[in-house]
Amino acid sequence: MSEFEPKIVAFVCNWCTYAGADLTGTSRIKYAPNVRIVRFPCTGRIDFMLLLKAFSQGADGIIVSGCHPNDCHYTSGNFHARRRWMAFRNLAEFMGIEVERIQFSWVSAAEGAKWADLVNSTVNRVRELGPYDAYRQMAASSWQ
Amino acid sequence: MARIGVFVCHCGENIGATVDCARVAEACRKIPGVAHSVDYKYMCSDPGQTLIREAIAQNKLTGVVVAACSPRMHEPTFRRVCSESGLNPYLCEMANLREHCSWVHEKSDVTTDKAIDLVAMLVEKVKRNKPLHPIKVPVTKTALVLGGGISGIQAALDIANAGHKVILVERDPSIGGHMSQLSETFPTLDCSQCILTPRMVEVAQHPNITLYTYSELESLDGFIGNFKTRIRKKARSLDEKLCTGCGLCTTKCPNKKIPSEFNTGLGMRTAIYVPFPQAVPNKPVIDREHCTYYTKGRCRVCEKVCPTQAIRFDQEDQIVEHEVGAVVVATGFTVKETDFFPEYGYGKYKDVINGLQFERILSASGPTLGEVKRPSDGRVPETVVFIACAGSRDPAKGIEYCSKICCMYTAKHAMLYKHKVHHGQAYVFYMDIRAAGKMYDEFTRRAIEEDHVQYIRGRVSRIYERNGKLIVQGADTLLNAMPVEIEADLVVLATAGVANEGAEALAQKLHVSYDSHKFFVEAHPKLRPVETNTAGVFLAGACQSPKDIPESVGQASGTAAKVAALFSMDELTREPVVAVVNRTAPPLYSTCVGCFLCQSACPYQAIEREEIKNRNGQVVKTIAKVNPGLCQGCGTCVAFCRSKSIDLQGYTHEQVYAEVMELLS
Amino acid sequence: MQKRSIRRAQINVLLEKLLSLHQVIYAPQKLGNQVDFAPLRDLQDLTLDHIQTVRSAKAALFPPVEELLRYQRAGVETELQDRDLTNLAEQVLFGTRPCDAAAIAPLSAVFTTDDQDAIFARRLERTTVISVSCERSDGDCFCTSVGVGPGDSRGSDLLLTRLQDDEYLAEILTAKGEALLQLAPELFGPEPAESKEAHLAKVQKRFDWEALHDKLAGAFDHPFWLRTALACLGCGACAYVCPVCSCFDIQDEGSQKKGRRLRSWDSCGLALFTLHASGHNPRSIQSQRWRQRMMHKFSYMPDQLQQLGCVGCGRCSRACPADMNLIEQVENFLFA
Amino acid sequence: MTSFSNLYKPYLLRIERITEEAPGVRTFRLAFTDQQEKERFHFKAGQFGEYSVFGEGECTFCIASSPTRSDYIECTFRQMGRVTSALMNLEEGDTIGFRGPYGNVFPLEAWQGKSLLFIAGGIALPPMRCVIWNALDWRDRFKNITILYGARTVSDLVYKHELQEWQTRPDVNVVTTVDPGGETPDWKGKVGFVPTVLEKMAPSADNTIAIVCGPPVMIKFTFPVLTQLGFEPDKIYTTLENRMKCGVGKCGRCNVGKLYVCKDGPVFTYAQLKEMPAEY
Amino acid sequence: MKMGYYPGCSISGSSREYGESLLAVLRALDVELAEVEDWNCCGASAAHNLNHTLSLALPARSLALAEQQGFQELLVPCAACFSRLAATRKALMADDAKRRQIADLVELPMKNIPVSINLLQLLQRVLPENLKEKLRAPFDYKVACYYGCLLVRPAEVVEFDREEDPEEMDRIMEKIGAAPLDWAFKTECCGAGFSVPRTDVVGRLCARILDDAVSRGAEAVIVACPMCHSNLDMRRQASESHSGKKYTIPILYVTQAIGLALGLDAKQLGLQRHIVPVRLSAGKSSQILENAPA
Amino acid sequence: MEALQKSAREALENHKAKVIIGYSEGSGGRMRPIFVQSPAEAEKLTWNDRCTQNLAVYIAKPEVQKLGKPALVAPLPVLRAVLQLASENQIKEGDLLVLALSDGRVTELSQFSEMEEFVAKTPTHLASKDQEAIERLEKMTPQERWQYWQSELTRCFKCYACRAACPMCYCSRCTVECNQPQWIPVPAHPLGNWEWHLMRAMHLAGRCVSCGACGDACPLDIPIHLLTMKVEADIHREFGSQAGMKVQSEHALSSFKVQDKENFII
Repeated sequence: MSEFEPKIVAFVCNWCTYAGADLTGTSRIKYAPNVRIVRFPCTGRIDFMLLLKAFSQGADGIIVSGCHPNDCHYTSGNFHARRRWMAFRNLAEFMGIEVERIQFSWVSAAEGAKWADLVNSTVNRVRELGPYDAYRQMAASSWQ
Repeated sequence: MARIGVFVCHCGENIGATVDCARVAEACRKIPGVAHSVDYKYMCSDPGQTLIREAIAQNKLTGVVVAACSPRMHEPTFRRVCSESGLNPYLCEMANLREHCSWVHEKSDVTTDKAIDLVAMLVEKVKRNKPLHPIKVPVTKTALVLGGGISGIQAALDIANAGHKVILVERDPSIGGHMSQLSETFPTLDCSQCILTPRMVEVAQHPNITLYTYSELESLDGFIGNFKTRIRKKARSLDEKLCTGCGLCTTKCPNKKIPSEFNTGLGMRTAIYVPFPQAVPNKPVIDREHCTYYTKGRCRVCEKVCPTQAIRFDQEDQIVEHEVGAVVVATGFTVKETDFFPEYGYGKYKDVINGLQFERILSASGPTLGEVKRPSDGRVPETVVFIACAGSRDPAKGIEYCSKICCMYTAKHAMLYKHKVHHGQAYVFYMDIRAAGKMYDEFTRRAIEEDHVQYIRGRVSRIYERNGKLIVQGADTLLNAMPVEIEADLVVLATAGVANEGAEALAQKLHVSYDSHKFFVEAHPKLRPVETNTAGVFLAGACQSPKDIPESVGQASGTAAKVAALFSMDELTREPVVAVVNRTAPPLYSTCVGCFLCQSACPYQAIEREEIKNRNGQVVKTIAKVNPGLCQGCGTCVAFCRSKSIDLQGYTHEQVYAEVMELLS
Repeated sequence: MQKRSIRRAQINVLLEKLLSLHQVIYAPQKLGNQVDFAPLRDLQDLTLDHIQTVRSAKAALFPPVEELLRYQRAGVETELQDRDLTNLAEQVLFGTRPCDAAAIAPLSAVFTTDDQDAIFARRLERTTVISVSCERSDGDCFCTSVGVGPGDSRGSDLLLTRLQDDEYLAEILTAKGEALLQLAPELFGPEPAESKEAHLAKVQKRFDWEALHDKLAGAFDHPFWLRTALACLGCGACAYVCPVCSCFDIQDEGSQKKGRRLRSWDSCGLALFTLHASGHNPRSIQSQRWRQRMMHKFSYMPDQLQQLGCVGCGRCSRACPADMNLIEQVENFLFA
Repeated sequence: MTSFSNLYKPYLLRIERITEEAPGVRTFRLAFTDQQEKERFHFKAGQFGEYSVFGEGECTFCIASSPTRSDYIECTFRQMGRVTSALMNLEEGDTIGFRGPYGNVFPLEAWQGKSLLFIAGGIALPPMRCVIWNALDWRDRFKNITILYGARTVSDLVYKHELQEWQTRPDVNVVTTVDPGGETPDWKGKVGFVPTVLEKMAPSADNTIAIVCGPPVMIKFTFPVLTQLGFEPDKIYTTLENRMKCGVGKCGRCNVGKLYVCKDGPVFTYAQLKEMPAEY
Repeated sequence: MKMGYYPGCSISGSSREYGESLLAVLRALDVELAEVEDWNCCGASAAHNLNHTLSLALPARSLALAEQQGFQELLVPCAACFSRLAATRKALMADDAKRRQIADLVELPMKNIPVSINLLQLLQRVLPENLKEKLRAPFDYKVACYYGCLLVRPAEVVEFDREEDPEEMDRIMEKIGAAPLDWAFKTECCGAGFSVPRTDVVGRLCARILDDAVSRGAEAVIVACPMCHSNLDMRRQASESHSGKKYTIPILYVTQAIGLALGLDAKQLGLQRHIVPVRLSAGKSSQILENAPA
Repeated sequence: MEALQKSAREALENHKAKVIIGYSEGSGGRMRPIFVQSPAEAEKLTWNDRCTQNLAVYIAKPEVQKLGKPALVAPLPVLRAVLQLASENQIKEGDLLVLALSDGRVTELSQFSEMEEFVAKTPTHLASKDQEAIERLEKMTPQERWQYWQSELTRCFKCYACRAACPMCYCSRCTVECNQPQWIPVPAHPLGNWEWHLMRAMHLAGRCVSCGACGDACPLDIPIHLLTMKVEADIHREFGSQAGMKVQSEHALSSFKVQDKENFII
């Protein structure tokens, strides 16, 4: 298990979290290299199907992050996203998806350190949870 | 297969020292569809740019990925390079190898692997990019300014002086705002009204300014350069053209006991009234809530005495419509009202007042004609306690922020009091003295050192009345939290500056965001402080957060400059990152089923209804249509649409799907 | 062909033996409130006390998802990997009803007429069918109306018919059946004296399929279709439970770099089935699609493949969420 | 390896040349990557194939090149759905999959000694181009050859170079037309819908075979004109394009009545069509 | 459905009169209570300073029992208990993980934790608006309503009345004919935490409270907290020795004042248990008494 | 029953509707939708507990639309489906008549406002067996739930009867039919089934009227209705809104409140 390095996909909005992650860089704060950022204009744009796709493709953990409430560049995209996540998370949990592998977060453009913490804590948690074999097996069994 | 060019930048040592750029370039060369892949020391330098230009031409590239720094830094640079080489700029994407990789990880194979992933992801995205073209919209060169306080006045005058039309809307019967209520202004102690009234008159007389007082915004639709606004002109019950402002009606009105808003309830006014003598316009309104004719059906004294027969009891509210290209929001603030400090007895004890009330008491035009008398019995207070931060910086009260102006005006209050009541004692309870500003610290120092105002660093826990005195209990934190008890005659609370009631509703009408305190939010706290996230709507003054006069005026002029810059163009170009509803061949025409659930999800009202007609002109279905002028490209509708009928240019389903699939393949 | 007898317990022994030889046995088992075919793991799960399974056994020959080939790409070169059919397991369909066995012929006709579908043919080759005659039927059964019977032996390699208690008549019908016998001859007893007829379910003949076939020939534009298909919801339930329906879709799965080409079940009842890329749909409304199903089974297939596309198992009627009962539809049509 | 051959396994063909025909319309010239397969491969005019972009799926088009030119096959397609969009992204040198040839043929041998009248609209010229080139390569076997081709606009006309080439040939009569409003200032062809132009042309039906290909509306209005001009229904040929998956009569979706377009078609005479239900 | 009742330790011990008067008054008002079976100490005053988990677990166990026993609301008359129970509910409902952790600890499921209400909240609900007309004898005294620190604080937990200047007890007193005074020490601390170790501190704090009440003419101080009561009543001597003054003003529980107004027997209300004698009886001004229906 | 037949007959006789879409006794103890076009046929209409199909599904069907203005026999879920469809601009006021069923009474409703009133005063709780099933699942460990749904959904053969039976699944192109990109694998393999059902439940979030017709339609008895019901119940609890109650209502997922729960977001 110690060699297991989780694959984490981060779906982030352009205006807050992406910029926050930029700040992490400019501040030279180090974090785990397991994460790959996919940039969206807004958390409102993040389709829940993409989360499913990420798991089916072998992601072990997912970060979804955008602007804090009231900070949305588009005024309310994050509020809509929040409701969508809420419904999605409950449903996923009801279907037995390991929702602790999905970390929703607000990281502002000023929270470079928070972004590093978020990545590290997610990586650590997912590392403890181990690879998401259950989901991967389902996907693989479809490939007989 | 597409022909994608990959350009890996070392950014000197910034990327190169951590990521093996040559390996990244080599790995990318093997990706199907990559026709060209190189690394270079400084891609953004002139030779670097030339490298890209030449590669586009030689390899007939259909897309470009520049793997360098954050796209927030150089995306415009490289898109321009592509554009200059004849490649549509939107066929260029940037992989963020610096901020998201080299700067945050140690040098290792893993880091280089990550860099390869980041580029590969964007290669897949860019393969699916489509050429996009900036959207052009015309500009109506008229500005709407909401609020006739000093900020609104300044913005209106600046814009009007730049040669553009301005529509200035003020909710109250007169422009002037809070500044007209003030006595003297810090740190110069010059008379507030003396410097304001000339500006007010200038507004009234300016040929480019149309002034609507006693009016409110009804609605705002449209988008930058092309707003449509409806303004409600509340009935003044008066024909403004006929009224000469002689004031006879106001002197004859029998209903004289109405608390004056201008005098913060410390003085009285009549039912037909001009809020203050220097009002612009200097024409009265009838306060229908209190007018005997409206409440009881008889009186009409004003009508009888009016020499020009200007009274119109049957006048109704009027809606006027205007097309404007920009909106300046300068609706100001208010101070926290009574019932907020039960422990201070504010609202219970007449002699516990707020700072604005004390301004009126100090003002020569105020209810006491500038003599300091306390409201309860008219006695000159011998001991006055000023409490700064009354509500501000107090998370328990829900107001975490610093109201910013209180330190200065409290110092001014104490100083002016001492100037008028030489033997009086003034105490100021404060948390910190925030006097950052030109001549500000010197000013407070003067209050302490020259006028001997007693500053006590500490909070007041309770005020209660005993034997006609107000017992102020507090602690002096500089004396080891020693309890302090002062018997005061008057207590002045520097209550928090808060957003206007109705600010939320107004923000919703304007489609601008507001913070948890209902102050309007600027587009960027540092770099775009006067813009909002709704293009074409700008902010000035205290509607954004409490501000003093110089700051408000400065921001108003800044806003005016933004508006003038906008109006300097006949047409606007906008990023084509907008949502589009798909169209398919008949008989479907579009996969949109017209449920319009996207409409309420859109923060910009950009989703309209479109009727699709067949060849015979019959409407066969109604589908959603995105107005590209309004759409800001957040994509909330896109993720929301069940049938995937809306897509966001620049972040299409195919693009983001391909990114995710590539990332994990 | 020879007739023998076998006891219920010995049937289990035979199945155990087949399992020990790594044969896959598809057999009816209880799943919740339903009885359905599934690979047999434990003989205790086996059930024969049912009228009809929810699904037919066709999945064993024509699986819902079937890989056709794999591809891989490097640069501009593509490499194709053909489906390896050598490792297809030997399998046994056990407990199929005579109607299910009879469905193998029309299914084969589709897949092997003219161009032979290799995967299907190979599966069929490796399949042994042990059917069990029907002792009971219900109102949805109509095998006799389409020329099949509750004790019909067509399509089976071995047909079991319960005579009394736990004694079964075993009809060995083909070489594969013979091989079964040879696998464990000791399990089989001598031919019983009694014939099976008295023990078969009585299935009333509800219509004459030839009359139906003839009437359909000129009925393409009959108003009947519009009227009777009102309730049809346009799902694929009837087709997916049907032992004969064999329409399929071909889809690629994976990226352009690597993946596989799959065949999966499809149904003429679904609107997309015939939709052109241009947006034009030759069968744009549900009644046309319902007509297609009827026509295909009772008109086109007999004409083109000399096989009736229906064996009267009644599954479609049982599965339909809108109770589009096939017998009633046929009867109404014949009457219309 | 199994003795059965996989019906669904495509040949691999390399894109040798890409020609931009019209907005969203391209022609690929394809060559076999395997020499043996190339030698075994034969087709006749009118047949079609299943072209694949691996990972995206298959798509059906007629073979647009003539069987008389056997070094390659060509296909012309318009970007419509998933596979055609993927095809659109391919470059010369890429490989694609191809299954075929499938379906019946235009009976060119049986037409020997007759005149041929080709009538095509829009993107339906490609299925006919195969026959035209075949006929032109066997020019001496036929009498008059007339081509009437129309498109919505000038830019929508496909095979612009070949149209020019045919126009310059003395042994072919080529008439091109565009829909009203679709013409450009320098357009030298006719303006009007195909059936209308046909009516005005009034070609002789005497010993002539008409081959009609086009969108359903065009076909619908062209058949009556031809009938009026004296063409017998069994002298009018067309080709149908229903949605297909397998191409070999198994997947069950391209049928028109009891006939499968993939096996019994795609070439049908007007006489046959009159007997078939309108399911195309 | 009966309302759940969590008496807490004080009411079972040092403040028996509070419990007695409460039950008597509620009985008279037809409010039925059902004591939560097997409740335990809420851990007030000590636990939350020592062990955060314990400070949640102690109240949580009683709350979980109440949930299990089918209660949706709990009356918690002791202000300290109330504060702990309400705060625990708030903490656990906002944090699913914490709730699961504590549920595991107390070995009881927790899903919809019952809401705790204090006595004022209950009275606000059950005292009829026209109570005055129904009184046997109005409690016609000038009273100082003393809320203490915990009854309405912290605001985000209690979500009831005004934190700094509460009013509900005053309104209740008006309903029974009393004249609540405007005074300055409604929510000043009585020093509950020092009740035992530092009576001198208690004396100093209580003396200020009594001083202000008496100087404004109060005839009684009304409380709704066992801690407040014991400090103001039991530690009277300490107060007097601090200020050097003599105070005779009695300290009454809200329920005792209401009970008197309703005409309940003084003994039933436990008035005899006070250290400072209560020499009050309702119905000083007899007009209302005479007009009231029997 | 008689009241229903009488109302239907009158609606046809008075030309208030051209066709009554109702339930009739079908084959094998099953209920069957019936399209009554003449008063005489009204006697075939019936109503009992087995009528679980949601007839609102037929409103959008072209063949049914051709018959003229329909009157829908509507137990509560059907009525709610009508209101939800109206709120999603799929039905216009006056397009249809509703014969609402409740406590054995039949109420004719033609205005949306009447329907809203009717719905408002009728309790909308889930059937106890569904409620219990959801609670049973909620009590399971995540692993058990995963296993449960894996074994249930793996059986799905993607006949789409659930979609066809759902009045809210009226999209002319379902996401499962989108192939650019191919969001959901077409074949009925475990992943394809899983994504399909999860996606469907999400797309019904805030829109599901909890009629259970999808589960009833499933030929394989997979309790997929529990998914949409669970999502809907959560939405009702968290956001206070319920589908199919009002025509002018904000859809739960395209509206928001600033104070919405976010304890799962850090």
